[in-house]
Amino acid sequence: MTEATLASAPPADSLFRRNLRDFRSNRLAMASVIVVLIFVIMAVAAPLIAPQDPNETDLFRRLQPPAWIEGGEWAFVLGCDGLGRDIFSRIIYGARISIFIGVAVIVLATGVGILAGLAAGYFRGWVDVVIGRIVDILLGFPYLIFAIGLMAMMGPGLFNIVLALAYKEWVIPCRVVRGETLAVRELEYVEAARALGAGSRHIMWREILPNILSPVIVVSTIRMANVIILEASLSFLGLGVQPPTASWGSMVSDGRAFILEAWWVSTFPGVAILLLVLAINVASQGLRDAFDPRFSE
Amino acid sequence: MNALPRLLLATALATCPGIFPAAVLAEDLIIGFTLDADTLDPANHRKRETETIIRNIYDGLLTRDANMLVVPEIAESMTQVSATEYDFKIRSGIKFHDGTMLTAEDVKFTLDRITVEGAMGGQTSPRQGLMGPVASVEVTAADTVRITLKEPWPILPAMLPNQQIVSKAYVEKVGNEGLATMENGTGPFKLVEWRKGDAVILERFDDYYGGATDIAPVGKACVDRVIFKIIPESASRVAALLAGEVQIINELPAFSMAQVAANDGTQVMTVNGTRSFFIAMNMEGEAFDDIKVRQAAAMSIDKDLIIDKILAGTASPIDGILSPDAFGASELPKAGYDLEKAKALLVEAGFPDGIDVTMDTEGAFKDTAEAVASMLTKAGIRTTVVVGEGAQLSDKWRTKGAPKSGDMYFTSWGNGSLDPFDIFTPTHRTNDRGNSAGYANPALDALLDAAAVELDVEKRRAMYREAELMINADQPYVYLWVPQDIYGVSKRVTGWQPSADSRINLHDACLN
Amino acid sequence: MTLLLEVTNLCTEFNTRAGLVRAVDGVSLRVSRGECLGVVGESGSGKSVTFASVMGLVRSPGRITHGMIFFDGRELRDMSPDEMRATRGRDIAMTMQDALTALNPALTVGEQLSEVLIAHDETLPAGRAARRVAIRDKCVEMLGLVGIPSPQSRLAQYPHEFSGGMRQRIMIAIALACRPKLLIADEPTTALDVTIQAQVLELISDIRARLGMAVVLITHDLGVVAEHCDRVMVMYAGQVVEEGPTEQVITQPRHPYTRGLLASIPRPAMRGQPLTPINGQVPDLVGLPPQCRFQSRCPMARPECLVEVPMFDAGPDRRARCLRLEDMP
Amino acid sequence: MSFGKLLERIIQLIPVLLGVSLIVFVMLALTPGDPVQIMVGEQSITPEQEAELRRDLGLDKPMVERFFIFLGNAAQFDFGQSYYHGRPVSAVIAERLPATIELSLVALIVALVTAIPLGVLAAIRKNSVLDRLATVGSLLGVSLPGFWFGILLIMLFSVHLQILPVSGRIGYASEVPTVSGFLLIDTLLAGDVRAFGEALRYLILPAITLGLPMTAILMRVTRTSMLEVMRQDYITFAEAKGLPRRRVLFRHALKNALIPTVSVAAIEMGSLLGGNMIVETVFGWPGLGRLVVESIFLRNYPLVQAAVLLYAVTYVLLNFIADILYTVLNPRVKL
Repeated sequence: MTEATLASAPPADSLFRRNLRDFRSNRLAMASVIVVLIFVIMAVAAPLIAPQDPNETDLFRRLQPPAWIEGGEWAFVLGCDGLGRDIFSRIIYGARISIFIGVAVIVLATGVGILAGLAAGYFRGWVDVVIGRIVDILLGFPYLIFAIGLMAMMGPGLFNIVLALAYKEWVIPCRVVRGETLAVRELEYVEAARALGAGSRHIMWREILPNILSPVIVVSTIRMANVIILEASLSFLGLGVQPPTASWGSMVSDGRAFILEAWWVSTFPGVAILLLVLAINVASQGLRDAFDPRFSE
Repeated sequence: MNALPRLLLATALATCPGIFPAAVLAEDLIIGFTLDADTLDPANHRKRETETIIRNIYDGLLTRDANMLVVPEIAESMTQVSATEYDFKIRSGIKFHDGTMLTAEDVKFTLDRITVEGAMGGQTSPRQGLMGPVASVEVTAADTVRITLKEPWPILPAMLPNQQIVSKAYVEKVGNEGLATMENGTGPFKLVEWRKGDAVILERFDDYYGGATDIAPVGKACVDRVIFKIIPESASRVAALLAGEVQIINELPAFSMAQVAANDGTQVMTVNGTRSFFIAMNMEGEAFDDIKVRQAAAMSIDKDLIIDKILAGTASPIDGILSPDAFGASELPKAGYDLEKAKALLVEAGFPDGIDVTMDTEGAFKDTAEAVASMLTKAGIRTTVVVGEGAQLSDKWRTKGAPKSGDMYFTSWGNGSLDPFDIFTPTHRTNDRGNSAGYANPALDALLDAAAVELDVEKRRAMYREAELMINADQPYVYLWVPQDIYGVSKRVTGWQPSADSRINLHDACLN
Repeated sequence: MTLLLEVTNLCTEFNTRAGLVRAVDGVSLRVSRGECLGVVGESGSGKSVTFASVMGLVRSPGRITHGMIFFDGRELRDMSPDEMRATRGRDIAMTMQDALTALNPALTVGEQLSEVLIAHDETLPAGRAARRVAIRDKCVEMLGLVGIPSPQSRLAQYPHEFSGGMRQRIMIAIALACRPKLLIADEPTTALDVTIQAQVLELISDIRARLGMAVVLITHDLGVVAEHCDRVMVMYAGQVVEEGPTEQVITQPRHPYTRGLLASIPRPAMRGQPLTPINGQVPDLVGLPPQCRFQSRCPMARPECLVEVPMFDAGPDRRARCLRLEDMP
Repeated sequence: MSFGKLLERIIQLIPVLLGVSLIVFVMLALTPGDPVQIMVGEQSITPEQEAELRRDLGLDKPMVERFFIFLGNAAQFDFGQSYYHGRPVSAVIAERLPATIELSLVALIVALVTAIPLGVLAAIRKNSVLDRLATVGSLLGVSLPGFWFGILLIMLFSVHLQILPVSGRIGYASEVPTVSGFLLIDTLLAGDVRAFGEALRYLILPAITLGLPMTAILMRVTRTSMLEVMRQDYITFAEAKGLPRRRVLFRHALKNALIPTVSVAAIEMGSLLGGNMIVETVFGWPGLGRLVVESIFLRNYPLVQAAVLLYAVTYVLLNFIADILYTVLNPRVKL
């Protein structure tokens, strides 16, 4: 930051910075952020980190136990699956799928949700009625069932999962944005901007949006955890990405056959899901406490 | 697990009234079974699991013994009158479960219902194809039924055990829909309750005529009740067997065999199956139209390794379409695992950098298909497994001559009759319904057509040998193996043997 | 008149994130039977916390650190929680500022009224049916007493179905249901329209006279005090700064803060004079040095005011916390 | 709540139900492939039959008209024939429904009876060990993938300890005549305590797995709203009235704190319904969820379509009931 911008910045302790400081001082939340970051790094740098090729089968290592159990070896820390593939490497590659889908769905849904929510809250009238109806209807579907229905009809595949989840997911940011917009649009500074002759687009993007972003971001992070579980659930049911691509949900599912002989096959991918989702949940709770204290406890 | 928490938990659960273990009635034989029946209508299904359940309720004209030998069941005897005419003398004194007597009319009604177009309320039985060229069924005497064929079809007797006899009066009373959930068979067990998706509960039919006289013992069933308990998850099925909740499980995974064998009260029983596994290579495609590429594929797959490691030795490798147990099967030249030669062949075929292909398969075979794919990949045939669903893949690959897309298809073809006609013709005759490779060889077609109607057994055997040699040379498919059916069985069960046609016939099973 | 409530040197502290706040700092007071004491002060002066302490309703993170609270001859602080419960509502009752928030929105008025009787009234008959009838009669009687028309039909209604004044009356009826010896009315009129304010105060005075109970009227409105209270106590920043008979305190305040308060409200007696607000703000109670708390805003403040100031006697039955007591006009 | 208002609310349901049906209709209509082939799947039908089916489905008619035909049929629970089962789709669904409803209800009850008391306890003992445990537990609960948790439970209780059955719903209870289809009720009607216990044994693990996320969320909501309510003036006033602690907590505080709990419970019913698919698959529970999953792989689309519609309509109606319950709990809100 240059000195000039420093000088023109609002009082050093802006709300955002104070919130950020609150968040940073929350140790548990920070630890969770680190866990999430580790997963992200794992996903991005998978080829560098993974000790083995995730799809390399070796039938001589079929159901090889984790390293610390007799018969295991450290090159295959968490053991091998039914085709002798390294579970640890597959978990690392699986993080790509989970995180990609989580991010893609949330970005897509939040984008659509913001547009629809802003339009509904700002213009009100028939726009609001139409969007509201669509939202009501989509809310009429239990989430997983809606996604399962869509996946059944569209067929499996990475892109289809993103679509199947985003079709319903946007409703959530949309409702948040609409509510916040309704509250904000009557506030003084918006009135002032309108009085000064600012156009609708300017008011929506420049005046309203920046002021409602916090709750949207908070909601989005919480939702991301949910989306990751949903993706894993779809993959578990065999409606997710196609093999041999490693996906945590399908790894758990594949391991089900071996629970009597090789507990590690489905246990470890499940632990990965739990860790990532838990970390996102804790971090987002910290975010909410810091940035949107209305909803915190 | 340490003993103390286990004890505490057990005590905690035991103290709640009625919560602790179900003492199963002594004479209940419970089968841990993969899939529920879709329907109980013997004419309206094409699923092995459904058939297994139905066969314990209904009997057929003919049946097979544990060694796959066809023997009379409801028929007392069978006479071949001419190349296209068969007479069946119906056993007397057979009662349906409702107490009415079975007549020749019932047999005719049953067979008509299967073979006549639209005979099931406008719908045609999905089992029609299993009856081949049946032209008509007539009652020629009070106790005799004649089946007339459009053309000679020597395997009619082998196919008849697939069809179960229903009561004409009953079907007319309850309708086709009624027959889907209710039964009135002549089999050793009658239906008590069908808890859909959960269990089929059967009890002994005390007026049973005794079943096929050629299969001892003749008489009513041994156990009081039989329960098919549906447990789709293989691990759950094994766990239920080990816990003593069930006495027989089907589709015991190969990797669980050791555990079941090691367990005190249980044993593993296997029987040679009749289903041949193979990989179809799309001969209309760019790469696999070249025999060198097809040979390269065949040589890059180490069948023995997969059989050893994944199937725990419970399969027989094949080099032609026929199971070693099938009629006409013979020793054939082996492609043999040879990675270097496979690579060389690929280079010779003009693919020095290898090829990228996909391999379609169903979820159930994902494991082995992926193992195969990784072997192909090592040879330069870089293979991605695409899991699809049965009917969809069937549409895609079994196009009956229409153009098809796709590179490879990991699939199988059942051959319950163990007669080559039932597997060789559909998978290899030009444009036939199971010819997923798109193989077209007029010489083979002629040979198969002739073999189908050849009545001289030895000539016929030689013809199939010749056909096997032809396809072994042309390699439209990579022929893989015929797996065994593996069952986990409680040592309390006696008198039961697994049957090669994958059906669980419980007439003779007893429980100690 | 005999003494009903005597509080001596009460201190109540709140352990907040910002630090330790002594919200009530050495408050002493007395209320005789049948008497009406007015307690005045700005918000945050500790007047509500003082009486919450008396009622035993100070919640975590607050706690009473020392002091004695004698009520009707018993030390309330020595009572067990159950004894305290039995005393609350029966002997000491309280009304709150806003009946809208003080009445439970999810329960009917009848239930909220009858539950006090069930909890405390030992004169109720034993039989179930008779008991129910007795409770109902009493509820009707109480609603009638506070001037709710056709009380029978309104027992089954919810608080939101009443007007603001009516709700206030209902709250008073609940507080008075067991004929307490002391009623603590915390800002009973703040939330109300002016016309209704008068009615409600009238009602309290009226009932007080009829039942012979003592009333503590917490308010920031000196006018209300002047009209209804026998004695008045002024609080500032957790301390009592002045107390005495109402008439005397109003006509002749002995503390600059009381004077400031009086000057900031319109009164008939001061007609024609300009209203003068008190400048400045109530000091932050965290880490307050031991000195006169009003000095930062006091027009009469001098350097010597920067010491801890005790209460001084300022005439018969009057006391004030000011070093310049004598300089007051 | 007057009858008129209730009627008004019911009328408001109509556009939502219509929209839900439209989406379900479009889902199948847009599935690539010939609808008749899709419906029939692997089974064979005669050309006449196929023509009749085309006529029934109105495939020759414009989309809009087809939608209304679909609606009309759906209103009569006519979803066509499930060719795999040789019976109408509605009959096949009806057979599986009691098992699913029983499991869902038990899971709901498990969730409510653990979440609410725990939430209340955590709130009134804020920052206690119990509160912290509850907070951690609820975080874990919402983060645990149900399919994995179910497998862990099976590994522990069924495989390792062998104290609970592995899969299914049947056991000794098979002796009991079917009246309601709910084994817990039927066994009691038959006076068979032992069969009841048996049915319960099969229910425990699936119900816990299914109810866990809901328990976690409801506990958190109850705790938060209880804390919020405990700060309210009416609680202070209730204390000032000298009411017994229990009455203050359960009558005054809990009744208000339950208002958000009910709303959230209604929304979470969605995860309960969706969770059925997972839990029934893991535990081999013979309900609708497993049937739907199996049908997807058989491409038995008419059944999938009908089931999705059924789940959605159930969910809408459950939310409607929750709305009504909400007004009962919260007299301030008028329908």
